[in-house]
Amino acid sequence: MSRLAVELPGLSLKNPVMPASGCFGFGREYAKLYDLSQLGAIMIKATTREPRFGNPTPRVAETPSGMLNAIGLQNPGLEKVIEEELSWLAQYDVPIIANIAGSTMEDYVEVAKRISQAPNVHALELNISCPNVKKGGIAFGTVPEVAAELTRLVKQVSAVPVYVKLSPNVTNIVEMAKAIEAAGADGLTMINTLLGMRIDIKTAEPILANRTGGLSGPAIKPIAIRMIYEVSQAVSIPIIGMGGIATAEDALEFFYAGASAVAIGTANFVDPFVCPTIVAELPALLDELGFDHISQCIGRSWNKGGPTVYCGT
Amino acid sequence: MSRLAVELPGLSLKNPVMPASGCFGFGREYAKLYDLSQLGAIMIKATTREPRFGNPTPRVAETPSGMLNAIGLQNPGLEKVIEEELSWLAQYDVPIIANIAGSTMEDYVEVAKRISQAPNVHALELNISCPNVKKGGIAFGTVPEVAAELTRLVKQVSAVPVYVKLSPNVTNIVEMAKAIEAAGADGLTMINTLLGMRIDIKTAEPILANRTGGLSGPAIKPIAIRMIYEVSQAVSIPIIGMGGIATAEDALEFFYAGASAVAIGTANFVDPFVCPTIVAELPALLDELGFDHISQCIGRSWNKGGPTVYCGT
Amino acid sequence: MKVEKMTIVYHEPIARNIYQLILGGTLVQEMNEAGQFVHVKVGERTDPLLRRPLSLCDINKEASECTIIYRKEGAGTALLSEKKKGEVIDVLGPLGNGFPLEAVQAGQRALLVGGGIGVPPLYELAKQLVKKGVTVTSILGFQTQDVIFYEREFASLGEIYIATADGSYGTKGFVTDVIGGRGLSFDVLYACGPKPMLKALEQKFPDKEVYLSLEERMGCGIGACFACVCRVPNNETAYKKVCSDGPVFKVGEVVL
Amino acid sequence: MKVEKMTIVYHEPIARNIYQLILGGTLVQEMNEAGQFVHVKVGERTDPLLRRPLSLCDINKEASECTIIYRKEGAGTALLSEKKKGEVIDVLGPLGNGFPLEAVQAGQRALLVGGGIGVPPLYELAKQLVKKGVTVTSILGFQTQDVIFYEREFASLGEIYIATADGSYGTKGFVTDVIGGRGLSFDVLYACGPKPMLKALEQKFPDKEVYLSLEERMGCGIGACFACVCRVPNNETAYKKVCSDGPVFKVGEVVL
Ligand SMILES: Cc1cc2nc3c(=O)[nH]c(=O)nc-3n(C[C@H](O)[C@H](O)[C@H](O)COP(=O)(O)OP(=O)(O)OC[C@H]3O[C@@H](n4cnc5c(N)ncnc54)[C@H](O)[C@@H]3O)c2cc1C
Ligand SMILES: Cc1cc2nc3c(=O)[nH]c(=O)nc-3n(C[C@H](O)[C@H](O)[C@H](O)COP(=O)(O)OP(=O)(O)OC[C@H]3O[C@@H](n4cnc5c(N)ncnc54)[C@H](O)[C@@H]3O)c2cc1C
Ligand SMILES: Cc1cc2nc3c(=O)[nH]c(=O)nc-3n(C[C@H](O)[C@H](O)[C@H](O)COP(=O)(O)O)c2cc1C
Ligand SMILES: Cc1cc2nc3c(=O)[nH]c(=O)nc-3n(C[C@H](O)[C@H](O)[C@H](O)COP(=O)(O)O)c2cc1C
Ligand code: FES
Ligand code: FES
Repeated sequence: MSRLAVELPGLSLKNPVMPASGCFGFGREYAKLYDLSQLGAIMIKATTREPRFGNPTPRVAETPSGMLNAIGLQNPGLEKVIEEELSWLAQYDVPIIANIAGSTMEDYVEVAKRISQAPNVHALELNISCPNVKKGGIAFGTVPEVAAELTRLVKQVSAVPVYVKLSPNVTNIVEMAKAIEAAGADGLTMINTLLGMRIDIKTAEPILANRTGGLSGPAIKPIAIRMIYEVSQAVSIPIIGMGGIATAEDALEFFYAGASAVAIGTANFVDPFVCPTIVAELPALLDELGFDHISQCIGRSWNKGGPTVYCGT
Repeated sequence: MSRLAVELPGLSLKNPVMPASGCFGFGREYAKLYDLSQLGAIMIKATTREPRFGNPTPRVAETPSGMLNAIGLQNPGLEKVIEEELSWLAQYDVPIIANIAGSTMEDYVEVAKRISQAPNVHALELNISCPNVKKGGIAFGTVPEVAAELTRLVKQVSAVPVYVKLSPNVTNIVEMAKAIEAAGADGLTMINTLLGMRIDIKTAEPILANRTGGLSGPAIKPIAIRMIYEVSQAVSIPIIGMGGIATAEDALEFFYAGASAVAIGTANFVDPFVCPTIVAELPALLDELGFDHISQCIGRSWNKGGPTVYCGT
Repeated sequence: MKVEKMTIVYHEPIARNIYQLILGGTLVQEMNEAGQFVHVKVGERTDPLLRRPLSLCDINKEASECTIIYRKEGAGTALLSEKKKGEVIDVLGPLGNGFPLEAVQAGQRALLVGGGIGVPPLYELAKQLVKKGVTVTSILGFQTQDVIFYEREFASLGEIYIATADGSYGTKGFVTDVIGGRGLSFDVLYACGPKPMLKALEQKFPDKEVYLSLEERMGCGIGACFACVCRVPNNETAYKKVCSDGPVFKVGEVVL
Repeated sequence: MKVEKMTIVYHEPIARNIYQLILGGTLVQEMNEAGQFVHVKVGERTDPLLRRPLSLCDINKEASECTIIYRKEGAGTALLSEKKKGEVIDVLGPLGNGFPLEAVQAGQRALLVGGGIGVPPLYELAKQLVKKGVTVTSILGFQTQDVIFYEREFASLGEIYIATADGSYGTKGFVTDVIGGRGLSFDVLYACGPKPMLKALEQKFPDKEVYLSLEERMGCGIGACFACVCRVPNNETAYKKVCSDGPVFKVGEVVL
């Protein structure tokens, strides 16, 4: 078995590297640049029950080593995603993780039920933490009981394992993670963006039309690492880590912290080939550091004994 | 009156620019580079009842556009700070804001009582949010009732106005700010550092001996801006803003967000002259943008009507 | 669409804060349409993080060189302006859909209307139109005299009018004042510039064939992130992406 | 201590991943002690953010030039290594307290022990000692043959021994093996290098006059941030700062 293969609930990944939701659309654009089958998986753009236009523009602003976005969950809606996007993606040998969002619990349940039946959807990712949606969004991601309840409801209807995406905008991320684990989640993905803002010097107006937006990119990497380090020691479900990864070394830092796979968001905008590049560079990095298999790195910063969470063998 | 002068509780500032606590020691080093009387104020290093050695080294690690620190409140203790540092600082025409910390409420009360009587201490800054101290520290900064209680106790004994320094590591910063305002705080300072971590690729060990540390520098600026924007609209006490400021433009962004003065931390390490440079550059920036007085910028991103919080006239 | 490290062949200021940058590389062979753009990485590390979208101003396939003209504006273009001849720059492109040449026939008359830093893509367009046998009239608007560029280049391809907002050169006022004042007629109008200018043209010529190139803040530049969308008339959820459906749209196709 | 934009006069690799950088500027006139360092800004913007501490290897007041020798290690030194002759670098310095010359008299014998990238400051020290009339013996340890530098330069100032960890050049082993093997005697020992080397020297010469230059991760570099402290023996709260009290300490002054 390949030294990069990892086995997570619902996901037999040939490698642990995947694009993060919202930063890769439904793959069509990147498919013009490389074969998507090279990816461990694809986290598709957040899908909601109905089509959404999202927020007014400007929707992005640059920050030191990061960016703010307030896309506002723009997507073509559940039906079109299943019929046009997922069926198109089926031509690639790559499992899809469907990121789903909504304004009410019923929205999530409805989307989960339907989308989890698509043949190439191998897992769901509950986006309970989008900072750019006014209604409801915040409570789902910041109140443990609410997040747990949502997890339970979605688990009941989902045909595939359910991962819950944690918001970093909380006082106690471990408490959130434990509540979600107890509610039956199969895995966690973390972190989503941090709520931030930029103001235009000339106009004194926020640069984003939505005023605030989600901070992503290398700037947030140390926060993601810390949170994964804490959560991975407190739960026994696996974590897909993200937040500022741009190189194979960055990815390794996430494995050390306790992630069992990694996702790459913002870096796709800087280097559209970043995902396959990291896949290609990881083996040499493992060689250099004397590891046979990526699973030996998982949680190594707190457990030298080797893989304790999930491994690929 | 100077176009940069601002009037805050206890602080008649000739300009609204000051070094942030912990990034300027007690001023001795920077005094070799420039006249400290140029500064609006000085926030001195956190002072505790007893001398503290702090954490083992390494205590700092670099991150993209930021740094982590885990100094651990090293300081010579209340007595020495009063006798040696504050009395030395008295030669400069600059008000001191004494940053105080402790492990128990009694610690804070004791330090507040004593240090607030030093003639050049014009205000206290309660450091309730240091992420690098194991005992107690976290609850002070994350539980509104605890923060409020501490504020009340310190207010009772302090001879000067009390500012409370908010931690960004919370779900709801507005709730914290309101609880602290209700408890009688005269002002807020924000933000302290975000809890983060870095792991060494070669050793798989955290780079900081303390494992986690506080993230500061330009990377956190959009988070600080967002929090000040939210809090300044929810409270009526003034805010001294900080978090990643490195230029006059950065400072202005903080005023627009709702700060009435700004503090500069990490940037002192990059450019030791950054504080006087920003003081010198602000008037030209005001000219360029057509403002007569810095107070016209305060809160301008949410209130075009002009100064609503505090102004210098 | 590829990523290539292109080499700086020439890089000099040509007006106040306006730089001409000539890049060499095989990527030029993929560049065809006037109005397409490249997405340029200006920083070596993560600050500034994002690429900068810049239009192709001149495509020279024989020399395998392309020209970009940009204004030093914020942090990214300031860094870019310090790069020296011989250095390499990471370029993603060519991106987007340019101005449709097929909208106008040989012998017909095209009006090219550019505002400020919207002027550059019109130069490649003018060249291609002239080559096709189209009569080109260019109307270029600038703030002041000292930021005018490429007057001679456009003049060599057809009639040219210049307007400056402060009247320091040419007609005082906006490009629309020139069109109105001169009563210029045309078969097709192509424009690139600030949104108020595009809106004015949209209103002025409701029945004409008009193509507008839009600007929007971008993330990916290739259609994946939904940063740069604009609305489609009379539809609540439909959208077009400036980066991959545009940046050039037929007037009325999207809401300005 | 000042901040100055110094000009790169020379910048070339002199061994595998080892670069020699010569900077020109008036700041050189303030540089006096071997063992002092400068704090160098390597990035143009905020990534990398912090300055890098680098020792003075050679101070040439007449030419107003100083030499730094550094190893390309992480992101910051990698960026530094790409800077070209003629470019300017933002330098804060000189910082810290260097090796005390007054610890040794003319006619006495000084042993200079350097490990890897700890070697550079010993060169300026050797020059100053020789000028004072002190007999200098240098023992330089490196990992492998291909990272050795400045052998000739040290040789011109006195006896020199080289050790390599892999035995590819000179004595196989560590600098302490050389001192032991050769039974070298001295009045004062000055050392700079990795902590295990310094600890070995501390243990080996409990009764000798030994000065050690330490390394620690730094924030400010000037004594303000408490990043770089080390403990003082037999005291729970006392400390010294490597940047401003050191980097050179008398053995026993601080806990290694
Ligand atoms: C399709 C397209 C083609 C363009 N062609 C040209 C050209 O040929 N010449 C030229 O000078 N300019 C052109 N621009 C505008 C140019 O992209 C911006 O001026 C530039 O990105 C500003 O970057 P900065 O580093 O100077 O400013 P900063 O303020 O540092 O930029 C911060 C962020 O905002 C974005 N941004 C700021 N202003 C704009 C803007 N007007 N449009 C889009 N993004 C912006 C930047 O790309 C960056 O992500 C074009 C824009 C688009 C969308
Ligand atoms: C007083 C002093 C003098 C020095 N003199 C020299 C010299 O003459 N030649 C030379 O090659 N090196 C010297 N060093 C070590 C040099 O500072 C580091 O190798 C360098 O900072 C590493 O930066 P980087 O960008 O390559 O690595 P990165 O890993 O990108 O650095 C990240 C951060 O860690 C810090 N850091 C990493 N390694 C070290 C280290 N060993 N010591 C201190 N900080 C470190 C960096 O300064 C930076 O803040 C000296 C260190 C000190 C403290
Ligand atoms: C433009 C953009 C759009 C995003 N859209 C989504 C989304 O639809 N659903 C979601 O769960 N996360 C979304 N995210 C968050 C990312 O998936 C990721 O969690 C975050 O950006 C941190 O990773 P990064 O620093 O690698 O980008 C988005 C991020 C960006 C930058
Ligand atoms: C090295 C270091 C030490 C600090 N020590 C203190 C401290 O003692 N008390 C305190 O309230 N804040 C302390 N801080 C936090 C700063 O005062 C400031 O709130 C934070 O760094 C954000 O501002 P900046 O990004 O400008 O550095 C420290 C920060 C740094 C980097
Ligand atoms: S910039 Fe990403 S979709 Fe247009
Ligand atoms: S590096 Fe700041 S005190 Fe030494």
